[in-house]
Amino acid sequence: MRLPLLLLSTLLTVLSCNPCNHGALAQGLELILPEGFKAFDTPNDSGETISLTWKVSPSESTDIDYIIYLSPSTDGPWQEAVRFRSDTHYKSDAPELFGFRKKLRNSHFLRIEPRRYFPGKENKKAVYYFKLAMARGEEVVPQGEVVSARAKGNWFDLSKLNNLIIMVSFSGIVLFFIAHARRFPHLFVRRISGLDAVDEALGRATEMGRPALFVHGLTGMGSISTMAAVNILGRIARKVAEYDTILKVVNNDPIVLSVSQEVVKESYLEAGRPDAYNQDNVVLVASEQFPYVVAVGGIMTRERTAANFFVGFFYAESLILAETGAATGAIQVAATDSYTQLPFFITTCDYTLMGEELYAASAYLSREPMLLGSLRAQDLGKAIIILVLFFGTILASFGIEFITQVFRAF
Amino acid sequence: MRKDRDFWILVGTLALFGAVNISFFLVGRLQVNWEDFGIVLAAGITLTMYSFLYKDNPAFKIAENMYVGVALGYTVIITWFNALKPDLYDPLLVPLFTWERTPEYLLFAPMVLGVFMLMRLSTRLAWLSRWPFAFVVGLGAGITIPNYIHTFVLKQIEPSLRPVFSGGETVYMSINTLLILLGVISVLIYFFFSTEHKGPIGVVSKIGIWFLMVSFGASFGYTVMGRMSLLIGRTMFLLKDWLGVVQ
Amino acid sequence: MERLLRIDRRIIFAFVAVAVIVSLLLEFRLPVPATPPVENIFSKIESLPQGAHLLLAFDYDPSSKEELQPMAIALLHHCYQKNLRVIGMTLWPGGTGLAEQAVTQVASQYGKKNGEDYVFLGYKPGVASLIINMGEDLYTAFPKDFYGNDTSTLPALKGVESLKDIDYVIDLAAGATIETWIAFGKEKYRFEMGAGCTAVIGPDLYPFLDSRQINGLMAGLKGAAEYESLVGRKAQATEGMRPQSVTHVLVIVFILFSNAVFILSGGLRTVRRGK
Amino acid sequence: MTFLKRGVPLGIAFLMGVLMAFQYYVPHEHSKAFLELMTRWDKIIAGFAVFIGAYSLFHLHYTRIKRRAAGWGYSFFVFVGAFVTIAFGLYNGGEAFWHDKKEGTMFDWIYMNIQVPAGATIFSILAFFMASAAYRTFRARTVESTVLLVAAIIVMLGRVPVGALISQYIPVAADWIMGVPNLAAKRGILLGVSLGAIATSIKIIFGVERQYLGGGD
Repeated sequence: MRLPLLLLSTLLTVLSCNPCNHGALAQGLELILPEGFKAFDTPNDSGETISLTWKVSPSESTDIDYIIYLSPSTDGPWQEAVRFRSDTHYKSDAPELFGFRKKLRNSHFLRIEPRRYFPGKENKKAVYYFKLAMARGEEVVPQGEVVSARAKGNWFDLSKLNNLIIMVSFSGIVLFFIAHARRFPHLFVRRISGLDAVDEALGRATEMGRPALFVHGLTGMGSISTMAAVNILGRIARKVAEYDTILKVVNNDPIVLSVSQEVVKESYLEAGRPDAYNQDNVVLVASEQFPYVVAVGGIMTRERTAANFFVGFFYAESLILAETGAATGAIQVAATDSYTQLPFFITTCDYTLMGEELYAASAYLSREPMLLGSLRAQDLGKAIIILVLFFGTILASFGIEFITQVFRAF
Repeated sequence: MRKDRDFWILVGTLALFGAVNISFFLVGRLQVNWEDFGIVLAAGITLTMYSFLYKDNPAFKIAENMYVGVALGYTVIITWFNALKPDLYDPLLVPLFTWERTPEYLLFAPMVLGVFMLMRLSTRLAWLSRWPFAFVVGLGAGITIPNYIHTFVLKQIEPSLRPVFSGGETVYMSINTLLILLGVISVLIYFFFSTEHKGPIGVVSKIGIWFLMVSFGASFGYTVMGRMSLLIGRTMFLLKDWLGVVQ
Repeated sequence: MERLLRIDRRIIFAFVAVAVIVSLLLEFRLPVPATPPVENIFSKIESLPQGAHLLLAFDYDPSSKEELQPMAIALLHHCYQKNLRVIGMTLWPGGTGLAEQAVTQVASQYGKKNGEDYVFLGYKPGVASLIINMGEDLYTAFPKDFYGNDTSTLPALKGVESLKDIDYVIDLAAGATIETWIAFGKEKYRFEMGAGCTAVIGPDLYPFLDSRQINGLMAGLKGAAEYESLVGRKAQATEGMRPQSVTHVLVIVFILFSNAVFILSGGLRTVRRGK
Repeated sequence: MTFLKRGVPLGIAFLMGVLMAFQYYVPHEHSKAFLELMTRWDKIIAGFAVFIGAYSLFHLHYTRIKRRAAGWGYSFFVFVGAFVTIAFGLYNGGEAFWHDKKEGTMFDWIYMNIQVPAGATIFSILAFFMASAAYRTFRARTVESTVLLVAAIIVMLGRVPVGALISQYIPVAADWIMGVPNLAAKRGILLGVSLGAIATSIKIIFGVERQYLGGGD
């Protein structure tokens, strides 16, 4: 290994004495050597790599390779770092550094992590020296120039600029709409047809003189789904108090229990029927999944509830709950953001609020600025995504890749 | 009368289960050791769980509650041996008292925050637990924003921002690319709450529902598949490891 | 006619039980051809050189054991056959014992040594934070392996400083961990990633397959069976395809039959009127 | 006091959120070292959360027993299961818990022979309910649920060997459903859900969303 290196370095010294070696025909091999060999710290990184670039040479072909030599000092010892086919590794492979211009195919680009080649000696400030050579099989023709660079850490990753702009502007949008909703609490939210189904179901329960049942999901008070469920529960309880039917509420968590009791009580109060409120109708029936299923199923069959509402985040128990309810002939409305359970609610319930409709319904009912504002901000985000997708695809199909490039993530 | 019948069913099942196992031990299909005793216990628990299918019963409830307890106990112990011990006790607390090597003082901060978190269990100092929660939640929120924008927004719209037809694809592929684009846009419009779903928006959101329904159908099919696989696995355990009727 | 729809559900339960047991007892062969998403994982592992590092995350617990354990075992057989260095870990505390069992039992069949040919790191909490920590420095994330050995001394981890040096990561998931691994691991530290998951979440992962954020996907016992057939080692998952086929047909027959009865007996009209 | 109870946590959340969000754009090694340290701390703190979980479960069952809620007797078995497991875990096969975990102890035996079969079985019960719901409840009531059921049937057939035996087009159709309409809808859902998660994170950082503080002042 030492001998070829020695030979090579002598050869290099000989060649570098020759002022007209650039683009000259080298001995033995008829190769036009590339020009513009440069080394520089790779931008956008933590200081691990150095980038090398050089112009394409006319004599590149599939059987010609490039070799990069690396050394910690100007005069060697040189070490072969990389060897690769001469028609690979272009600047265009790294759009995060050079952009998307067409002429980038005219230059080669290689990113190299010099410290890897000197394990143990990890001097972060070290300057490294590079040399370039062309090779066909065993024959190696050095290009001659020695370039150097030091890898250093960068303070901003320009390739993530689009991400940063999106983050800052979306944050602005969210905060703006929340502030906006504080001033204008009647921000428009489209009619959620599932809420009409709720009224219909309650109406039927009243007609039949049988109770309605509200089933919470299994998550605690910390989850958005449960908070939305509580908002919807408030609305149902008020209607129930107006219609003068009985509402049973079941759940599995002590905090959700006390919040639900509070909400139902308040709704009865608002409807002017505080006397009709009975705390025993809001109960924690079981703490574990299957006992919960059994207890809720028991209530459905025993009390023959006429309307069942499943609201919140459900797991595998959803199927058994909704099936038992359907078997008793109740009208069922589900609202959940657990997408894996939605298919079962859709096929067993009369109406299902899917995913984000749950949040929208909750915002619509509670009129809380935080919910309304963020709903509106997310809508704006969706609208932007829709426009980008639509126009981006059309333009890309006609060969204009501007939008594609702007939204490209690295 | 009914109570009586259930009681005899229980006794009968237990007797049968006992008899099968005793005969297995007698004929030597099962050895008297912890491993084979474990198989009997596991089979017993599996069957107890399935007894729920006949009817909700005390044995099932006991088994489920016990399972919840064991799972919790296992999590606590594993968290100690795998997380708290190697991450905190060994590098910080042990060296602090033995001085065999220098303690990693930087670990004081998470330890203090961790102890603060446990203050949630006290009534007077519960507010201290808000500090570590704020740390965890704030950190989570901070790493979520840019990484989600990158991974779930930019990287997800990238495949759709391709030319629909640039010559390389077949017509079939181009149609699919267009359908995917239509699906994504229409589903996004379905979950758009700032305008009434009327006119062209209404039509597109209707298309969105159809896409959603087909995708829920796919989830439905896969869920049936998954649940059946679980049942098959357990049945295999009973037939193979316990009864030994399948090889 | 409508009485047919109101039969005791226990009769249906019995149908299912009989279908599963009988199809397990009867031996008949069914072909399990591999689909491209599963094949991609197989060929990626095939392409890795000896001694390459493969990280296998067992992010599930006993409730998904019957789907994911066969998958893990089939994968491990392939890895050990190819002499890859397997690094096992889990984000779910309940999965630790199952993961350890899978890693060590399959290893012993190939005479692989713990610490030299494979490592089991065990469980750590933190999920996203843990993944980022591993991406920055594997040894501060896991100072010790599951057995209490100092990870920095383990020969099996030689050449690995962080997730960047892992040649292939496979996450076997029963929850949302694949998304987490993609967002905080794969996209941040640029490694190749494949995934296996329970059937329930399988359809949710197709967007990531399309965006090449995972290069392959095995969903449910079917995915495991396909992998078994690729490795050429038919085991539990392949056996399970017989009852799987039979129960699917049974469920479909149930749906078609009951809907036919429902429509014939005028159920549709009642529903429409009820609306 | 309000400052300590409210101001400090809101400040911590804001500071952590902003630092971690902007850290993403700074590739410098100091920034990376900061990221590593913070995630390492977070991982350790997360380890303490298991005790909170344990406490709330115990508290729940303790309250059930105390109040003699329906079926309170079964709550004892949660304690039995947990204490036996924890006791064997701490005993660690005679080596005590401050040593490394021993393998093949009674603790592992309990896991393998109680937790694994119980956990694996409990969701397999759903297989039966799935079949019974297929028979008794899954109805093509509306056009939408008809589409859902038809897609489900094609996928169910296409994913098992039997499908290919019936018709070679069934697996192809199933693949198409998975790879085109399913993919599109799931991507739409994913985009929406991600925007929601990002918006929630922003609200947490700016102290608009304070659910994590728990109740009280």
